[in-house]
Amino acid sequence: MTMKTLSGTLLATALAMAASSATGAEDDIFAQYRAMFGDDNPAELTEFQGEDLWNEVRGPKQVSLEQCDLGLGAGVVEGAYAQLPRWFEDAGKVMDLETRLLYCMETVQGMDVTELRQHPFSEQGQPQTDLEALSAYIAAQSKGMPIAVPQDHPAERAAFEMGREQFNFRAGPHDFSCATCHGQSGKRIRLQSLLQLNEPEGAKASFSAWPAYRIAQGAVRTYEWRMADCARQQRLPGLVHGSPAAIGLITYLGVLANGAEMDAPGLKR
Amino acid sequence: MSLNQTIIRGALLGVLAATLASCASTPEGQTGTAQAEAAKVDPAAAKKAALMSSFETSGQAGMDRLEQDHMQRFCSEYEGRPVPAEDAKKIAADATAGVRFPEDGDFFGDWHNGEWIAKTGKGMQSNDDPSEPNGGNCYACHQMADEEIAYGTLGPPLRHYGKLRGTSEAILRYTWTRLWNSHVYNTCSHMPRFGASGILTEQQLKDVMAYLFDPASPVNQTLETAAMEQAQ
Amino acid sequence: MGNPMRIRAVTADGNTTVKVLMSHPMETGLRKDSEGNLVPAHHITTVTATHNDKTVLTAEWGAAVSQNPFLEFSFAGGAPGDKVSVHWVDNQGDSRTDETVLK
Amino acid sequence: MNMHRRSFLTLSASVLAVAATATMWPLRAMAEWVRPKAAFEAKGMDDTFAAMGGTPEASTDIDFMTPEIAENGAVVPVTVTSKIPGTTEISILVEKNPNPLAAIFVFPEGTDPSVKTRVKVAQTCNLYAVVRANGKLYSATRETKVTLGGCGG
Repeated sequence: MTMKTLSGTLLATALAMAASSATGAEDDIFAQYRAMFGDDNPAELTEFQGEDLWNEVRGPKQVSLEQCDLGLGAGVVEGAYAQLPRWFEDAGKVMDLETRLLYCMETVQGMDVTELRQHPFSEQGQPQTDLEALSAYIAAQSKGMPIAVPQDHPAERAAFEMGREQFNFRAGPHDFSCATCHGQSGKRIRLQSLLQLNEPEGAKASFSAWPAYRIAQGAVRTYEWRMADCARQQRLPGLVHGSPAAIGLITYLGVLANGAEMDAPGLKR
Repeated sequence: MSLNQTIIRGALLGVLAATLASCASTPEGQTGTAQAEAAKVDPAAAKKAALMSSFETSGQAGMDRLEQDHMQRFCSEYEGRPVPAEDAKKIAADATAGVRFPEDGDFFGDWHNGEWIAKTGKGMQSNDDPSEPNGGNCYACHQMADEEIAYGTLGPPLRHYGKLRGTSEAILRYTWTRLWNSHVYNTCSHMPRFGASGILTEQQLKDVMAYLFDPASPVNQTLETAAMEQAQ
Repeated sequence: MGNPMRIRAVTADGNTTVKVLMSHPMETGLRKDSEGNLVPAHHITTVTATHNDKTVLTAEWGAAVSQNPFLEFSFAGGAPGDKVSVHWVDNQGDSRTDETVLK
Repeated sequence: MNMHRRSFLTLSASVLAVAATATMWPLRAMAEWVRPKAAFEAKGMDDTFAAMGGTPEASTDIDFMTPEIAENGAVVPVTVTSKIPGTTEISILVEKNPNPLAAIFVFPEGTDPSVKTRVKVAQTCNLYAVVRANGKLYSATRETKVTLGGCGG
C-alpha cells in the first residue's frame, strides 16, 4: 500500500486545478467543488475489493486470476489497462478490460459468468459487482502510465473504424449521436462541461479518468457503463456489454487518447 | 412512426436503393461466424450485422430505433463537415413538407406546463415510463429564464425570447417550425425534431410556445422583476 | 461486519494528519428502491479514532453524512510504529475497526 | 470491543471538565457517552439549535469552507477549523435537510479543532458550522447551491 503525503495531495489538487484551466474550462463553476475532493476518492475502497478478488482462488478450477493474461502476459496487471482494448489471439477478437476479465473468469477459473455478463453493473445501493471491483483495481495499476492502445492487428483498426462511425451514428426518436453532445469543444449540458471526444484533448481527459467513482450513484462505474448510459440517454436500445459497438467506441476513444497518462479511477458527478 | 418519417424513408429508398436492399436482406442479430461470412459477401451487411448484434431491446427502446431515416443517415455521414448544398436543399424540403401547424390556429398553451417541459429531461429513454408525458429538456442546451442557472450552451441562448422578437404571425410560425423540425432552417441541426418525431404532442408544443412568448413567462422577465413581483 | 476502511496517517512537524474513507451506504431511510419500496435507514452513528490507546476524535453522525464517508482530522504527536485506529458503529448494530501503523 | 469501551471512557473523563457549564447537553451529562438523539431528530434550525442548547452567536473565528456550487448535493465537501480558544466540538448543519444536524465532532485535548468531511445537501441552502467552546455556541454560515449537472435524465 502506498502512503501518499499531504504535500502530494496538495500537489494533486493544484495539478487538477491547472488541468481544468488548461482545457479551457476556467469558467467551469464546479472547479472549486472538484478541487475540494483532493485525491480522496471512495473508489479506493472498491480497488481493495478488486485486489482481493484478483488474488482469490475461485471457481471450479480453483485458481486465481493471476493466471489471466490481460495482454502483457499472464498475471501482469501493471500497465495492462493503458494498453486495452487489444487483439487477443486466444479469443480471436479485440477485447477491452471488462470483456477480458469475463473471459478469464470463464476460461481460467471455469466460472459461469452468464449472470454477470447480463448484469455487469451494480444496482443503486447494492454492493459493487465483481466486474466493477476488478476493473477499478486493474485500472488503478496503470496510474501514471501512458495510454498506448494498439492499432497493429487489422481487427484493432477495424474496431477503431467501427467506433468512429458509431460515434457519429444518429438514430432514435431524438436523432442523437455521441457527436451531438461531444462533437464540439467548450460546450456544456445544463451545468456540466462536455468534453469534445472526437479529438485527442477531450478523449485523453475521458479515457484516462475511467473507471470512475460516480457521486450520483455512490459507486465505481466502468467505461462500458459510461458507453451504455450514453446510449440510454441517446434513446437507443440497450448497448450490449462487450459488443462490437461498445468495444469499437472504447478503442476509438483509447487510440485518440494515446500518449496521455492514466489517472483512473477518477471522480465524476 | 410519423407520417413525415415515412415520407423521408420513402425518399431514402429512391436515393440509396442499392445499399438499403442489401441491408434489408440481412437478418437481424447475426453474430460470430455468420458475421464473418457476411463480411466476405458485403461489407455494408457486415457492418449492419455488427451494429444489430451490439444492441438489444430495452424497455420502450426497441431495435427499430437503429433504423436510420434519410436525414439521420446523411447527417451521420456529414457530421462535423459542411453538407453539400443539393442534399441540404432536399432535407430541408422534406422537413418543410412535414410541418403541421396547430389545427385550431392557436399557437399558445400554458407556459407553466411549458416550463415543466423545458426543465424535464425524461422521456423515451429505455428506463422511462412510457405512460408519463415526455419532457423537452430545453435547458439541457439553451439558456431561457434568468432564474434557472443550470442551462446548457449547445444551442443558442433564448433569454427574453418573446420580449425581443414580438408575436407576429411570421415569428410564431418560424418558432413553431423550429420546434417541429429544426432541419427546415438548419440542415443537420443537432436539435431533436420535437414535432416531426412525435417527442412532444401538439398541446405540449403550444405550452413550450407560451413559455417562450408569454410576457408573464419567466423567460421574458429579468430576475429583478421576478423577485419584485414575488415580493408583492 | 462492514467492508474495510482506508486509513492514511502522515506525521509531519510533530502533527499527525489522518484521512479515513469508510465503506458504508449511509441510507437516509427516505430513498426508494427500483420497486418503489423505502430503503430502511442504515447509517453510521458513532466514529471513534484512537492514537495508540488515547482517543483523538469522536464523532456522532446522522444520515446526512455522505455515502462512503470521508473524514480528515489531525492531532499533536505521532511517532513511527504508533497505531492509529478507527472504529465505527451503525444504527443496525454493525461495526468495524481498522488500523494503520505510522511510518 | 474492549478498546472501544476504553476510548469512550477516556473521552468522557476529558469532557467532564466542562460538564458543569452545559448540563443540558447530553454529551456532558453522564459518565457514559449518550448520543444527542433529540438534536439529530429535530426538524428546522430553531428546534435543532434548541436541542443543542441554544442559538449560536455568529463568529468570524471559524474558517468554514463549502463549495459555492455543488455538482451533486449527495456529496458536498466541507472543511471547518475553529480558532476559538477552548473549542471542544464542531457540528455541521444543513438548513433545509429533513433533519439539519448532520454530524458532531468532539475534540479531546491534543486534537486540532479542525475537520474535513462530506455531507448531503438536499437543496440549495445555508450550511452552518457550529462550534462549542467553554460551554458556549458559535457559528459560521455559508450558502451552497445545489444544481442539476447533467442530462437530467
